[in-house]
Amino acid sequence: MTERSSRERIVRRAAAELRDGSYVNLGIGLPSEVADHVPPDIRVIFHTENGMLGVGRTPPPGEEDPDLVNASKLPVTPTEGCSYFDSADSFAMIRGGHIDLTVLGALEVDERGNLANWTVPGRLVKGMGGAMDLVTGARRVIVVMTHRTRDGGPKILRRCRLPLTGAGVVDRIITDLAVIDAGAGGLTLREIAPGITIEQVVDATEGRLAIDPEGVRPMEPA
Amino acid sequence: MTERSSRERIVRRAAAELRDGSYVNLGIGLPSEVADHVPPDIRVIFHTENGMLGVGRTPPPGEEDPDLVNASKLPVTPTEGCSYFDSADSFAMIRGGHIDLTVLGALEVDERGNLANWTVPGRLVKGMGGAMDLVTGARRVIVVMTHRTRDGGPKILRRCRLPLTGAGVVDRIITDLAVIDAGAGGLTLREIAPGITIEQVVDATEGRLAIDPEGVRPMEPA
Amino acid sequence: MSHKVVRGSDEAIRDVGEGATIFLGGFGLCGIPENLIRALARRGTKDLTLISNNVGTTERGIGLLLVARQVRRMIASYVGENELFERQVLAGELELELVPQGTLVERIRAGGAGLPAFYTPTGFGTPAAEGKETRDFGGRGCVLERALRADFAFVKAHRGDRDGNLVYRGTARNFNPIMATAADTTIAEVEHLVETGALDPAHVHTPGIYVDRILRGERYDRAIEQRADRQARGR
Amino acid sequence: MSHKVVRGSDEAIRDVGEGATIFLGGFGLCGIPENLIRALARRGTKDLTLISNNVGTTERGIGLLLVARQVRRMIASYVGENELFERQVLAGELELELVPQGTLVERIRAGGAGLPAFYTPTGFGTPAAEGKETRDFGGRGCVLERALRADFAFVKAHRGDRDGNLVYRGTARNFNPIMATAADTTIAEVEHLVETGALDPAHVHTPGIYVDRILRGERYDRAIEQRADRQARGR
Repeated sequence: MTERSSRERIVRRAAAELRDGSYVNLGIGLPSEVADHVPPDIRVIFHTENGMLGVGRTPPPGEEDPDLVNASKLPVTPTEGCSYFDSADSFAMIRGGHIDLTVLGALEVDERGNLANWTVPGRLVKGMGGAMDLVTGARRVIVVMTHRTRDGGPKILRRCRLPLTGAGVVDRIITDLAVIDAGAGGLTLREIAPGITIEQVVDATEGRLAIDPEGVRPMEPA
Repeated sequence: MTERSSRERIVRRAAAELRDGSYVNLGIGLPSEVADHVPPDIRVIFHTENGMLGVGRTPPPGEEDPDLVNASKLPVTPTEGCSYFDSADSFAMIRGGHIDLTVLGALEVDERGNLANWTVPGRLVKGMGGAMDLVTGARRVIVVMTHRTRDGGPKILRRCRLPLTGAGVVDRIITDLAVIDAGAGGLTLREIAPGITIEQVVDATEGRLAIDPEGVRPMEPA
Repeated sequence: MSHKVVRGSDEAIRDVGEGATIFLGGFGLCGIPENLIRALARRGTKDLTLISNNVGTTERGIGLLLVARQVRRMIASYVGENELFERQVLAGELELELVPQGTLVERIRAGGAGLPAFYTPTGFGTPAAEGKETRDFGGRGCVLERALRADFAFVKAHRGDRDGNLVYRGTARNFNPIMATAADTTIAEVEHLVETGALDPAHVHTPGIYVDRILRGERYDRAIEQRADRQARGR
Repeated sequence: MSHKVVRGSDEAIRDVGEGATIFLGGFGLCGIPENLIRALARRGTKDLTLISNNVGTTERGIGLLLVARQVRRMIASYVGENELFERQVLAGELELELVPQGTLVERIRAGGAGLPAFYTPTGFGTPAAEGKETRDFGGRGCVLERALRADFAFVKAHRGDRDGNLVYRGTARNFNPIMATAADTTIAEVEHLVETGALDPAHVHTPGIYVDRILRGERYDRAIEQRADRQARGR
């Protein structure tokens, strides 16, 4: 499977988590691509932590407005019913549990639902930005990432080795190989990608995986 | 001296405390009358804690707007440059030290600058409203009141007997008899009303009064 | 998203149960959710805990619920304008918790903003601090205050769209936008219900994310609680 | 009141001294007080502590002050877009304190709102909580965070009047209104300076009480930091 099709599988599966009328914050990079796959029959209101609800698409070249950007500093457009607010109000919204879902990338996730995605000691710290607030405050936290590192090492661990972004915050992990839920009972394998076996997922995962007692389903859309 | 002229003396003396360009919150009752005596050469911006800066005069009968009231629930008018905000922002403004001056009434004040003005135990508690926030947050707190109770008893005490509104919060007391400052060194008599002697003020005051070392001046405007 | 719009105030409060805790926006009679309050009086739901800056008058606002003895407990900052309320408190029929106004609204903001507690200098050394933890910050005594949340918030705005975005008018804003953030279910009544997209996004006071149900209020009395000339009161 | 209006950015920052602590509004390059920053670079004031969400790029915004080595210490939430900054931190020429974005803005709000400290769940169990008091609220670990104030706040708004009332545009609002509340001296630069009375009082974002000096900014680059197509970056 190409890297491109891996990414697309992850993003499309994550888009299937979107609910009509929900308020959603998408992280930088891979998570931001989820916005391009909103099912046609639902309406999702996107939040950006620099102070906007109802974030629209990227404007065409030449029509960018420097006063209208998202948290990646990329230009965006308004939508009907959108609103602007200051950073204190924006993070009150996040921390207060008003964002239904956040989708973020990760360097590591572990059996306790711990997440590490902001720093690698020894290299320069770039800062956590709003990630710690988002994983603490959003009602549902979904991590999207490749199942393994570029070197083939595991990213879903028994215990995170990198400094944490949040402790016990992850609800679901969506990778190119599987969908895994994190919760009080540890990690549970829910879905596997086409052509992948349970054994392959277990081998690629350091953290201990329970198998969904109702059976592991195929990951859709494939 | 009639009660009316006593009140007017207090109010006019308090109005002399107003500074050009300052932001001022006036309490209910006697303090609210200070707004009618702003010196003609200065501009004062009045704050009302229910959420407005730049409070204007009382509208003529029939022109009241039910969406435009002050903290006494009395109808007011807008002024040029006024603004509306919510109660959290209004009290952030108060508690954060942004209000230059508040003028309030009192039941008792004492040598430590303690103020009691919100409840008399045994009778029903009406509530402190915004008074505790105002005396804690305003940069300068001036109390305006008659020097004695209706029964002739002292209101400026060694220690307040009523439950406090704020501890060590009063900067200045303006009464029908005198102007007295409260500070780290206790109470200092600064000014006396026409026809009143220092002895009369001392007799009407339970708290110990130091005499202004630079001399007690006449209270003006008389 | 149009599922936020409800037909009227009775439908809007359909699931408010006995013993519910409710935030009620407004300052005095200014900016109160009067239609939702009347609906609650019609519904007759008992044993309520109400959190509101004031208690209204005997004839209007929360007073209606006091007359009908639907209230068990009240959290407010100032209750000095309602004689019936006074009698009910004195008779022990009603519990009252008084909170400094700035602390009350900040506790509600904290409830909506996911902050469990904060320190404030307000009320230190007064009865408002009794029974509470205190601590010195930079030589200044402060009180630890806890976040406040409710089952429902009833708020009133001037204009609102079908997504729940709200704009308030004048000083009718007051507690409304803060209470809207801190309840499990926020119900907004508006004088003018407009289509989504009709409000200027830079001037929305309450983003729709905070509003679960919105309705056009059936009737607005536009009452003024106090007048400079007390003779004219109670029109 | 017209004494709030100053002629230009150099006059506006006339009393910013060596070692000053300054809030700088903006998110990335969006809504930054670019004229005041350029004036500060011209003035050459050294040993500054800057508090801003980001550090700008090498060519724009705070980057100008980094190039001129005017900064001793930086408090920010994200600094990943500036290579010069990286080198200065690694060389030990610059101290860096990283704070979660929501905690950063809430600490500034607390500084402006007279609240010395608050508890937040953000960062509990992470390096952001290291060395800080923690406490359990309802089964949830929380961190005690302190208010943050500065000597100066430099903010940028779209429109402002002579009394200092400000209105922001789009997402250029961000940290600006909060920082305006929490400094000893707040200086606002605006694209359009209007007469008092020209702004709708219901839609003022920053009331003039928070603004000590206001000026029309000399020049606005209207730069966009990132583009979807990176080839187009840096126009």
